[in-house]
Amino acid sequence: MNLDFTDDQEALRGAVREFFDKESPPEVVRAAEPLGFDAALWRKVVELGLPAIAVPEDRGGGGAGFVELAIAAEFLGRSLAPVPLIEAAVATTLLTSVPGEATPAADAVAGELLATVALHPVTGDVARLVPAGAVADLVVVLRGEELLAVRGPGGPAGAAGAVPNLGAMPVADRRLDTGEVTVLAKGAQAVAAHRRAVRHWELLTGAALLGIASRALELGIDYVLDRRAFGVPIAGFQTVQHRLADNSTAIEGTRLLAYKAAWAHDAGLPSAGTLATMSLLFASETAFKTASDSLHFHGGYGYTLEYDVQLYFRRAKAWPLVAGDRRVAYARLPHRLFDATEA
Amino acid sequence: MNLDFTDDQEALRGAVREFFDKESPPEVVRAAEPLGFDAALWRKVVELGLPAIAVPEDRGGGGAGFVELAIAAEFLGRSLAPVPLIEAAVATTLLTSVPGEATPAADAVAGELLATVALHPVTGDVARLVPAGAVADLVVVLRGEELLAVRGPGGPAGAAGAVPNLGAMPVADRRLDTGEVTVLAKGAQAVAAHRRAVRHWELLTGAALLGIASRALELGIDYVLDRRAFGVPIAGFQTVQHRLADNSTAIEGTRLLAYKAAWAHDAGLPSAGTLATMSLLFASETAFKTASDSLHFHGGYGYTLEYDVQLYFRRAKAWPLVAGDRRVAYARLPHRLFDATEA
Amino acid sequence: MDFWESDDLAEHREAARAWVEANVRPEWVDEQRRSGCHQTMELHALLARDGILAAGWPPQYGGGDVDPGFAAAVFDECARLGLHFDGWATTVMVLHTVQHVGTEAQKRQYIPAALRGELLIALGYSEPDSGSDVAAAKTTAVRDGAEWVVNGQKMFTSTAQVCSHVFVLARTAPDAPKHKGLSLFLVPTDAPGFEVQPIHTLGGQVTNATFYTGVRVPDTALIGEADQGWSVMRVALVYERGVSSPTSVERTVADDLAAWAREARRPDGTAVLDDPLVAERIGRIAVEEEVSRLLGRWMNWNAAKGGVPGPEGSMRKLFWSEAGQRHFSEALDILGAEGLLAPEAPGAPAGGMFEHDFRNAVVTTIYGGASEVLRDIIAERHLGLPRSRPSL
Amino acid sequence: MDFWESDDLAEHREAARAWVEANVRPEWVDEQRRSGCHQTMELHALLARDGILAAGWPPQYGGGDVDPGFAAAVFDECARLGLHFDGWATTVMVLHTVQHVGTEAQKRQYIPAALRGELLIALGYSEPDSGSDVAAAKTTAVRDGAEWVVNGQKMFTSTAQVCSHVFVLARTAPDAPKHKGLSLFLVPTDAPGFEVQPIHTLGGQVTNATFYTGVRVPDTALIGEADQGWSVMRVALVYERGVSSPTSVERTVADDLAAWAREARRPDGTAVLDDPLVAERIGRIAVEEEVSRLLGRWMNWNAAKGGVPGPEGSMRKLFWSEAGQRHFSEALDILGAEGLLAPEAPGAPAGGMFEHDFRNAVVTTIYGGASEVLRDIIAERHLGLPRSRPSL
Repeated sequence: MNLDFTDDQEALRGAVREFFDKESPPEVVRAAEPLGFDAALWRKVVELGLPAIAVPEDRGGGGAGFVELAIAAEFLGRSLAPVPLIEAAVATTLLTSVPGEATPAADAVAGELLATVALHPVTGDVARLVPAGAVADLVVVLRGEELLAVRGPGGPAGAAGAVPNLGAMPVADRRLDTGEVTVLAKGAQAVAAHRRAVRHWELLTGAALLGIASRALELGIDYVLDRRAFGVPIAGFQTVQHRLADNSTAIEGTRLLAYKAAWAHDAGLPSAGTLATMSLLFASETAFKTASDSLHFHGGYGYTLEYDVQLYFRRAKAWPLVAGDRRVAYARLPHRLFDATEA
Repeated sequence: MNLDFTDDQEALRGAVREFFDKESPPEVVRAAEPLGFDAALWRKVVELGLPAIAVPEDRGGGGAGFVELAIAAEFLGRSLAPVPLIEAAVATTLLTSVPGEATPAADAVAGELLATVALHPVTGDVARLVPAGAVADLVVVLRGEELLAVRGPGGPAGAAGAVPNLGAMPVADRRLDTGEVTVLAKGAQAVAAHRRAVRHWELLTGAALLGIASRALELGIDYVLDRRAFGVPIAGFQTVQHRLADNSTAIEGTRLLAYKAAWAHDAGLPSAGTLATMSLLFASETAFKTASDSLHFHGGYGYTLEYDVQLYFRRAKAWPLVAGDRRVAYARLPHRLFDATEA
Repeated sequence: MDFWESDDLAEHREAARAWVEANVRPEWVDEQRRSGCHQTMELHALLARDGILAAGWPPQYGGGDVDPGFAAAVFDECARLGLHFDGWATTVMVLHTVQHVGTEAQKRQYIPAALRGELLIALGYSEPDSGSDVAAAKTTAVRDGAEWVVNGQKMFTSTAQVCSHVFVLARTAPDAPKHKGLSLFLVPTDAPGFEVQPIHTLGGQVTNATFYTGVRVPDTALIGEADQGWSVMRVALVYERGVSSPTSVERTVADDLAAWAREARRPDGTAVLDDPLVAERIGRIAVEEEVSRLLGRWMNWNAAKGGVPGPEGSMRKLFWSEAGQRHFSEALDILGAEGLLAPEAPGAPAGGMFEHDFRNAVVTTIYGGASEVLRDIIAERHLGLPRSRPSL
Repeated sequence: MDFWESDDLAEHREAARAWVEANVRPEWVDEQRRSGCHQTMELHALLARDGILAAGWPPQYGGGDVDPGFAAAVFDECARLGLHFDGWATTVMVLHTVQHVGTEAQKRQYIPAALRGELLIALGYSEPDSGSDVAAAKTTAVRDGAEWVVNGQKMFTSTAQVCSHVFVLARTAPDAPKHKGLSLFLVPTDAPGFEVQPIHTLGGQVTNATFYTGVRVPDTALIGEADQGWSVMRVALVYERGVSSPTSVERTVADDLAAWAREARRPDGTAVLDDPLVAERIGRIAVEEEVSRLLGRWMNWNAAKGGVPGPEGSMRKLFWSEAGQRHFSEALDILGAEGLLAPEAPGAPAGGMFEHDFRNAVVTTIYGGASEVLRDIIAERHLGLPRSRPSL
């Protein structure tokens, strides 16, 4: 066991953190609302090679792993960066994992094509509420037992009809009948590839929520140290302290679980998929509780759009909920954990 | 609307409270463990006419209603009195509501026969974990579409094989094949009568939990006002105060809901059954949370058997759980509330 | 003991609906949402015209003949449509205060004008540096002959953009202890030196910061005695805890969720409500909403009896707001991705109201007594525990 | 970065099982439950005989050749059977303290004897009037020549009924500030003036009150410097937070519940685990148990690195104990009426262990640092918030 990051990972953490701090301050996040996409920032993220950082070097990627992707996702979450890095990384990994030359994998790796994945299997002609669907060139969709790549209609930047939502996410419905459709895989292989992609999305969204929670806690702490009520700093009230202490504890647990899930993926463990789901679940609870409390401690100011904490509060609730009701995922866990029916 | 008790009800509250305070102090409660039955106290309760207080006068009862029974149940809960008043009242009400001379209703009303009800329908020959089953002369059981009165084997005082349990309740399995069985009702009438009895049990157990919660809160408040830590009374810590304030608020809500359910029963409202279930559910949450917190505020002493708060903690958890997992009841509520499929 | 609910509303429901049908324009709901101002002056004028504002007030102060039950039913019907009356709600609080502590001249000056719809009053308690700790107000009022000169800034002066007055808490004895040097003034919003600046909120409401620069008001603007503002304000607070959500509005999250879940379908075609994981949460919400309602009834019952207000207002506000926040959060969880869709999104469930109400709910545990303040009050005044913080 | 768990246990599992098979008598489990004493001296003697107690300690203090991995695996296998070693756990904490702050003579006096099984040490921190506020201890120790005279009373001196010593926190400088006048002594339980009285608990454990009436101990019983007891004690506290539940034991509530729910049947014949309302809670418990485990690993990892202890011990103890209490409460709910059956009840699910562990769990948020104290520590030391109470 070694819970320290490697020197390379520490260097990446520093670099990614600095990048997002500089390039995605709150003004950039606010300016990108309600769509939740900043094209200029996205170009910079692509130039850094982040979306393909976990793609093997011989496929043109960075040759790193999901621990490195999770690091990028954590700091994306911390700064609420309005770029679909998680979706692009998941889709790029999926495209490069599917055999055959017909795939647009190379374009995705090169950053010339923005791809995403519909999280839920589709029955009709519409993939509903696809994350990054409003800005993606290509959507990977599981329909029946076919894994499809759907291009168009329309390019990035909301042409596909962004749906206004709580989390300022570029989600959109994508039609399968008016786009250009390629079959990537069929049968059990298709289903398994899609499931893997969903697990990757869970893993990275869990890491992003870790970043959201960490920053929301800091905003809360900064505010209560600064503001006074009844003659003392708000930070001096025991009920405030104890909620912050609980949230801080949960955040450390979230961190351990997020990176354990990423490590398990890179180590090829059979438990990796289940750990990804568990990480997303716990990170969701932690991020929402932390952001809610920090917002509440802001008093009336927490309710104003002026303070940044509301940006975190809305996303803490919204980002994971795109994948659906948590309780359903909890209810599936015992079978996955103890019967090993599905990782 | 009139949320005050009538003068008669206030007089009853005073009398019942005084009775249980005097006759069921903690020493009596402790002495009756683990069976949870004090035969001498039971005789006094019967002499007061409490089990039949809601039976019509022309059937030999007290002619009052379920508000009065709920008052008795509240103070029974407050003192943790080791007597099966709730079960006996429910069974007596059921026996007197079933037509025909074959029923042992008169004996139950006169207090010469201790009756109870098996809360869950029975499929085989055993009614499992019947409340008061270890001390009752007669158990009313729903098997299929038959409502049965099962006498014996054995008399009161544990002969039927009390099962040691968390709440010091005289629960026991009762066999149908070795007892004397009478059919009280059949078909829809039987099912409806049993369901009504279960609702009555829920209503009165909710009231008993109100008493448990109220007293557990007092024990917690008394302790934190008395004990000091870090140079101040424990009562001065904000986190302690706030949990007590939340519990106190929930107790007032529990009180309103318990008596609304009892009033709705007496007023013959169709919502009475649903309100009884709702009252039990909310009272269960409140009593357990209140007793847990009060126990926790006792520090290490809360863990010792010496302090009374553990008596309340155990019963707050155990008494309602005899009826089964709360979540199942919550999940049935929407249909009962909004589709009016069953009150 | 009985829990029969007043039949007043039922009795007047039909007439109220007719009044609403004849007078209320549905686009006002959208307008309130668009503007973020939870007070529609056009509607207010009609309510005044037909004596609905004046219902139940004593005739000597402008009260009229309209049945208070009918008036309540009209407000209730409007609220069902989604209309808010936040400016009127605060006005009523202040009018009650004037009635309790004002001079006869003040009662005759302010109450009839308000009931005629000519006067609308926002609350000016909070300041940039004092939220829950209202008594820390720094705004000053200095006597100058027969006038007072007000200087300072107020925060969260909701509906001030359409109000004629702000009820301003100001420090009049700067050297007195914190709670002993405060006074309350009715400051006209057309007075020179008064300014208003919008503050946009998470729930879409637009509240305000209001600025007071050498604003001069006559002595008659002082409500209650000078330096007695803290006790004057607490008269109004009793009403505020009741107003924070109209108890007459019986629309509930459990109802709305059940209605949605009965129609919505899982991919396998079954109704969402048949999923025990959904039904269980709706059931739990229904129980807690019933408790909220009962605590509200208890508060109203005690208020109607007219005795000393007990803990019921604080308890009800605490339980209602904390439970409501949980319920809206759970509602979004139940709805899943669809729950995130804003009212502007086509096809959002219940027109996006769950998403909107979720955002709006965060402020309910702050305004009208933050949950922490309410718990302190319950602990100290109801449970007799020692004071746990410097001052209340 | 890697999360591989140590293979030590797996490597030694087989040998450990063989040892347990050859030496452990299953009736000891019942005996611990019956007597309420969570320390079996017969087993302790065997562990000493085979060098298992001495594993990993330096040879100069009596350490032996037995592989620490094998020793850990033996404790783990015993714990799986349901055996507790509370007396040895506190002894190890004190031995570490002696190793850190004791004189060379003390190390040679106490450590080898303890590793031979001849010495077992209970903790004497809490008093009737001081629980979480340990530093408020009133027990005194007064120097008298080369001896100290101890007078006072301790509460919750668990396993003292079988221990050879109590590690007593006593006030040696009555006029010094609260935290500056304390010292720690190893008081033999066979000293004249020592008495022990059983205290029965909700979890079935029998802990003790211990009384000290003019108990005389030599100067060598003083561990660490006089009046420095507070910092000496905090050395031990670091270990206590780790010991409070052995991280090596991987038996979980989620596993046990799932195992039960897979076999148990609803009246309609379906497995209880197929009920989403049950599976959802077990899933949630599994996630929180994984977090508890990871916080434990993090604590051990930091301890192994040997740096300054951070918040990880407090965080792990806080999360583990609070989550565990919730889990046992939910376990009973899931089991319904059956969950209430005590270990003595025939046919109780899992032999009544859920009911027993539910009762036992209430103390976990008190001992070894009450949750409130841990939150204070995390808030102050980790988050840098101001002290919210008089003193720590």
